[in-house]
Amino acid sequence: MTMKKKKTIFTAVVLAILLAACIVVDMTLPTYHIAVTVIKKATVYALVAVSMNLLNGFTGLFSLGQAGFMLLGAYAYGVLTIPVAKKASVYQYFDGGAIPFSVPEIFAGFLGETVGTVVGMLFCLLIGGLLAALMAYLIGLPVLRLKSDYLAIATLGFAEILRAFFQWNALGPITNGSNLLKSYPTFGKATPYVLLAGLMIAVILLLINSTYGRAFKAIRDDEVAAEAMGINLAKHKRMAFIISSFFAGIGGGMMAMYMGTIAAAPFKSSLTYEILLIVVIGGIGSITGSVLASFLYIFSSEWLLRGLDSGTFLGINAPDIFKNGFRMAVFSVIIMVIVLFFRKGIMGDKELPDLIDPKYRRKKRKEAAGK
Amino acid sequence: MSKSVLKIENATMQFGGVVAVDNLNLEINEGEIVALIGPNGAGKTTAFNVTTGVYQPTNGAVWFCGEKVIENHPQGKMKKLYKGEHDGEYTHVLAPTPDKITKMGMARTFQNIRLWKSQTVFDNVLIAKHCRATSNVFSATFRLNRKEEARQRQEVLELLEVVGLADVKDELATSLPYGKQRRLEIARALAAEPKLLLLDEPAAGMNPQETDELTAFIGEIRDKFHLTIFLIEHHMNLVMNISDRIYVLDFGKLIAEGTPTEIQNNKRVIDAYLGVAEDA
Amino acid sequence: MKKFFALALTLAMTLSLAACGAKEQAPAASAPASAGNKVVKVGVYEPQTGDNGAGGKQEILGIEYAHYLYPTVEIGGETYDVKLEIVDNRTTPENGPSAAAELINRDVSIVLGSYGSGVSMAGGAVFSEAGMPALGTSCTNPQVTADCDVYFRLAFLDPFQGTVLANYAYNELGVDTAYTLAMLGSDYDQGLVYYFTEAFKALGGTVINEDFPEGSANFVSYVNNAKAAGAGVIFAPVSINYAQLIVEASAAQAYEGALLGSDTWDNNKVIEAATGEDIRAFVTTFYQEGGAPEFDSGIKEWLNANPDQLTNNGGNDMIAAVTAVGYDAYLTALEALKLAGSPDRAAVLKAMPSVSFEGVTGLIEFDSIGDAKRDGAFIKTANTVDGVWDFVKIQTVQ
Amino acid sequence: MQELFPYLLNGVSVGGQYALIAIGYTLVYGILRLINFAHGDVFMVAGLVMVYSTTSMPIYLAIPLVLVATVALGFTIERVAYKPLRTAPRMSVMISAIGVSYLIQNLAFYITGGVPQPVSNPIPWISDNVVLFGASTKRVTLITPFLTIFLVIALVYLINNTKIGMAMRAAAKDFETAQLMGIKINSVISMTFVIGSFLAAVGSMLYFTNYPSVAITSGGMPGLKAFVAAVFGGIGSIPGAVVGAFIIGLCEEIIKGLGYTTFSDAFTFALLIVVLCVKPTGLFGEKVTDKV
Repeated sequence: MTMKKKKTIFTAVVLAILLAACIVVDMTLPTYHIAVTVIKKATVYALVAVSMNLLNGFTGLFSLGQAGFMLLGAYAYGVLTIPVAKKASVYQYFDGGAIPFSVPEIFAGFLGETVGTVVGMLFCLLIGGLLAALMAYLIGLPVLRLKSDYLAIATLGFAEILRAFFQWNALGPITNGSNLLKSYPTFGKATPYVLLAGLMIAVILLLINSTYGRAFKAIRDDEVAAEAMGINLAKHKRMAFIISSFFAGIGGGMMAMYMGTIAAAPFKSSLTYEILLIVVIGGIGSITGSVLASFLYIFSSEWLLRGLDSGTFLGINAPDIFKNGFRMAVFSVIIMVIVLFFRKGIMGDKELPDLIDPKYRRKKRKEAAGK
Repeated sequence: MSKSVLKIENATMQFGGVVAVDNLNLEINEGEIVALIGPNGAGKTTAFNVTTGVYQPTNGAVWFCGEKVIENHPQGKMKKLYKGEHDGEYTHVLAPTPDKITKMGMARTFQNIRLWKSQTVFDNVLIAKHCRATSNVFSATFRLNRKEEARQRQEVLELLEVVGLADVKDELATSLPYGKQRRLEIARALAAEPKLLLLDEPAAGMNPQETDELTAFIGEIRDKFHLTIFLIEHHMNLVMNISDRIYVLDFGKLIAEGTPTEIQNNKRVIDAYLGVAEDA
Repeated sequence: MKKFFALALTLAMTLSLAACGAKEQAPAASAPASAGNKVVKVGVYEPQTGDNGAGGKQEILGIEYAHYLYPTVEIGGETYDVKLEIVDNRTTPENGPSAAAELINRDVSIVLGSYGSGVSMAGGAVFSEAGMPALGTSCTNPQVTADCDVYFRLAFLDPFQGTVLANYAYNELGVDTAYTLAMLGSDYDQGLVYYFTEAFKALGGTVINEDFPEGSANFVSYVNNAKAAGAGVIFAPVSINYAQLIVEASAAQAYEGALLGSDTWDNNKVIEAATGEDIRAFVTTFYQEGGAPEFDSGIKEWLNANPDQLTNNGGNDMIAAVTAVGYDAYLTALEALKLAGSPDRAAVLKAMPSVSFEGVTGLIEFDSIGDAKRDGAFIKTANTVDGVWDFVKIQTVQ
Repeated sequence: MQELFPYLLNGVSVGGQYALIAIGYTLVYGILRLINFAHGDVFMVAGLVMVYSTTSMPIYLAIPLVLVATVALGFTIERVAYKPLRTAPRMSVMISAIGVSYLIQNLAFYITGGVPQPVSNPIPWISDNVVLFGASTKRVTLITPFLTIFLVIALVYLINNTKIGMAMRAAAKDFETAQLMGIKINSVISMTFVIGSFLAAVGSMLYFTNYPSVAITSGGMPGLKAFVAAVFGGIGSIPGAVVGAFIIGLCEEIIKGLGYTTFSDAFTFALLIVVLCVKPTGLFGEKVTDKV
């Protein structure tokens, strides 16, 4: 019991320190500072990576549709929150669009300007999540019967179809066709992102440790045994798919907030691959790993390693080698090294509290000795 | 004592042109331990799979506790290919998935151990309790089901105590020795709270001492949990010691049925096991 | 933890290997560091990679050439060395915000760019938060400046360009059916097509609009569709890569009508694809070689002096209009810095509207929205024999 | 008919190009049960090699170089990224495939500077224009289907009549048993990658002669579509992949011709999902059942 208590305290302390650091960053740095940008982007990626991990890591369903669900969330958020006054300019080719209201403004009408807008924004995020969940339900009916790699390719295909629909000019009055959605309200500071994503991740964590989460893991470990032990495969797979998509949808909405503009183009399969590789780096089956890997990945790619692309890195000036694309080349080499030689990723299947657990340390030493 | 728990009625399982189980009829009554034996490839595991819903029989029905739970008749291509008997007697299709069968009160183990490898002993058993949980995904996620969860955990602890795995409850299931893994699989099946327990070669790979222990164990749990047990086994010691009745399968067909003594003296059974010389 | 170290080690090794391979290069020759001077930084927000990478690089060349000619600026009586901070926005809007934030992080006084509208809009939001003045180069979508107080622009706008092309097609080429082709998801393409269609229909013509998905390579059926529709002109305001492929496909299918392109087409890769083929192509653009002979000869000499620069320009010393725009952008920025009297970005932002400057692409003055006042566009046609763009006329719209 | 003809001509040609890529997918999947996500990128690299080699050496050296380089790349990918994971779960191998695809694209990005590379010296003769029944097209369009069929026949002959072909069939039927029977499984797998890459290289040269610009993402779409073709025809079946590829090529061009250009890519994926749900074994595929 004391171990459990220790773990709880350890986790609480770490999380509190992180949150405090984030608040300090917000108070001392302007919103356009690269540190704030990195935190915002990394938090969004963390949420999506965790949602993908729920499906791929904990339920063993290899789905590559994450970008599609993010797209839905992002569009739902953008379409519903653009201020009425800005509609004419955003939907310049579509006569101001087909949706004559803005949800945050409606909420602002009876909750007051600040509170109402924030509530409206959160509400629209939720709608985005629900829309993604609904779509997951519909897609899941036929697709979830497929086996591993077929499922992957079918979900990938679905995301591509969705993208074509959102760029279709006939839907322009809602989606603005190929043109950007913009001018919608966003959170400038990093703390709201951290709190929001943290909350969502906490919910996913609770789910994973509940009886349903255990059933998901049973399906991952052995489908046949799980079914024989009374776990309804179709129902539980669908449930995992819908829940994962819901959070991917919310992640998409937050991504829209972070980017400030929405287009369908960024939500390509390459985005899904990027998230998948983050999950792999962090460790398939570890929430902490996914979060950690998101921050590492975004921090290095957006900030730390930028020098690799622009001539100078660590004081070495070599424009012939440190030119465009070197950063990503180095990155993909690292990823391949992880995929091939460190298959468990940073965290394996451990979580934050396990780091102080002597049991895991012992095991590790044993493993090392075994080698 | 005479209440029927499981009744397999005219079940035929045909894969393409191969008849794996041919017109199988058997009945198991409450509290019995019944064994299904036969040479390798006789169709024993297939019969299990038909009973538990893994395969849908080509023709025939399965009754559980007086209710018809599985029924099928040849359809599509099978109509022409069907080689079994009782064609046309069954007209309905009733094909529940294995999880539904388990919820009705049948739980099984596997010939080749299928534990959840990344889970601890405790969690392996706890997961099997999932099918008895009444909470929905929301109440479970937000811990509104605390009472149920606590009760289930308590039950699992007690169960592990009974099967003698309490001391290793936090070990990974795969780190257990072979015999204990077998035991854990039985414990997991018990956690699903079955009326009928199906054991697929529970003693496979065990030495005589372990087999004896298992024999005693099976008897124990039958009494303790008021179970009916249906098992497949090759260890004749175990079968003869604990079975109330035995069914013998060869080439998919039932060739004998009776008490252990009757079976031991049945000529067809001996022939099936030892082979018959063509010109004898 | 051990894995962590292993990872770090791998990273370090990769880097050090790379470093060993690299020859230590002398700092770029174009920055004569007169040690005592203060430094003012000018940010360059351009795509160097992705679909617009080629165009972005040409624009950067213009900026670099201008910087080579004018490496210092007089601000408030003091001489400052100008330092260019170039960041790649990778063509796509999702990479815009972080590239923009990176520029602000490097504390530049003004930002130049970008080639492409979508990414400019994405960056605009960040610049606006930081109060960073931005000078759009060849982004032509009206929304870049419309909703953004800090964005100014040198290029003409899509409504103007679309109308110019529609007029040219209808009146000068005598075509009454037009076929438009735009990439799905590119608001530059779609915007131009929209304005072209409006104008062409207003003139009494018919227009067939079609889109192609990103990453398409096979344009044969699109050209066949245009042929089947009896279109006398294919209007495809697409990025350079697709322009090449459309030129190729039209040639292969022996399309007899004219190809109509926007400012993106004014590129030597496109003319290369057209050379030796039996096609007709017309483009609108900002600048025509020969418009400022001194600039022409100077930049050609500069380009030829360095093989890398030549490669970035597409392999020869032909001057793209965007290069001229880049050149003007840099000089406009210096003008704004002088006017502001301080490298402080707020001061520069305040000075921007009052800039008046005669550049190689014409007089540069901003209207109330922040767009340069432009009333004419250059129309050029592809000379498929010599492989150059020939000047046709300057088209204006009332 | 006169109006339809150019679309059909183009569709058959596109189908031929897809077929050459699809065979690579289907062969590898048949043996390793792995979707080789990197195959499309191998195809793209072949295009890049062609761009660089044709500008720096005579054509009779450039073409063999493209073939050799592509085959070497396919072989290396298998040895480095898939072989070490032979006993790993399927998801790991697939992730490795995605990782390789990511790596190739990023390396290509680094080398090309992220800018699409035009094919400025296309292979002569086949890139010339010809007129057939009033429809103008490049000669390569006409050659592609015939070359494809010829190569497929050669491949089928190889698989049915040679020792290595027999080994490949055995490995596809039952990986483990084939291994037990003394078949050198690693050389069989390498061989499938070599054949797949060789055909992809040929397909690549035809494709990029027709559409002369190579971007780092150029392999993505043709790769995915070829994969869909392989699934459509029944994955593991060579004739299936070829028939599937021709059907998809034709459908795609006809859909463009009908004016649904927005959905020309989406259609392929919709077809994929429908096929997977209705008949996952495709046109010619065999049913595989899992054993409990």
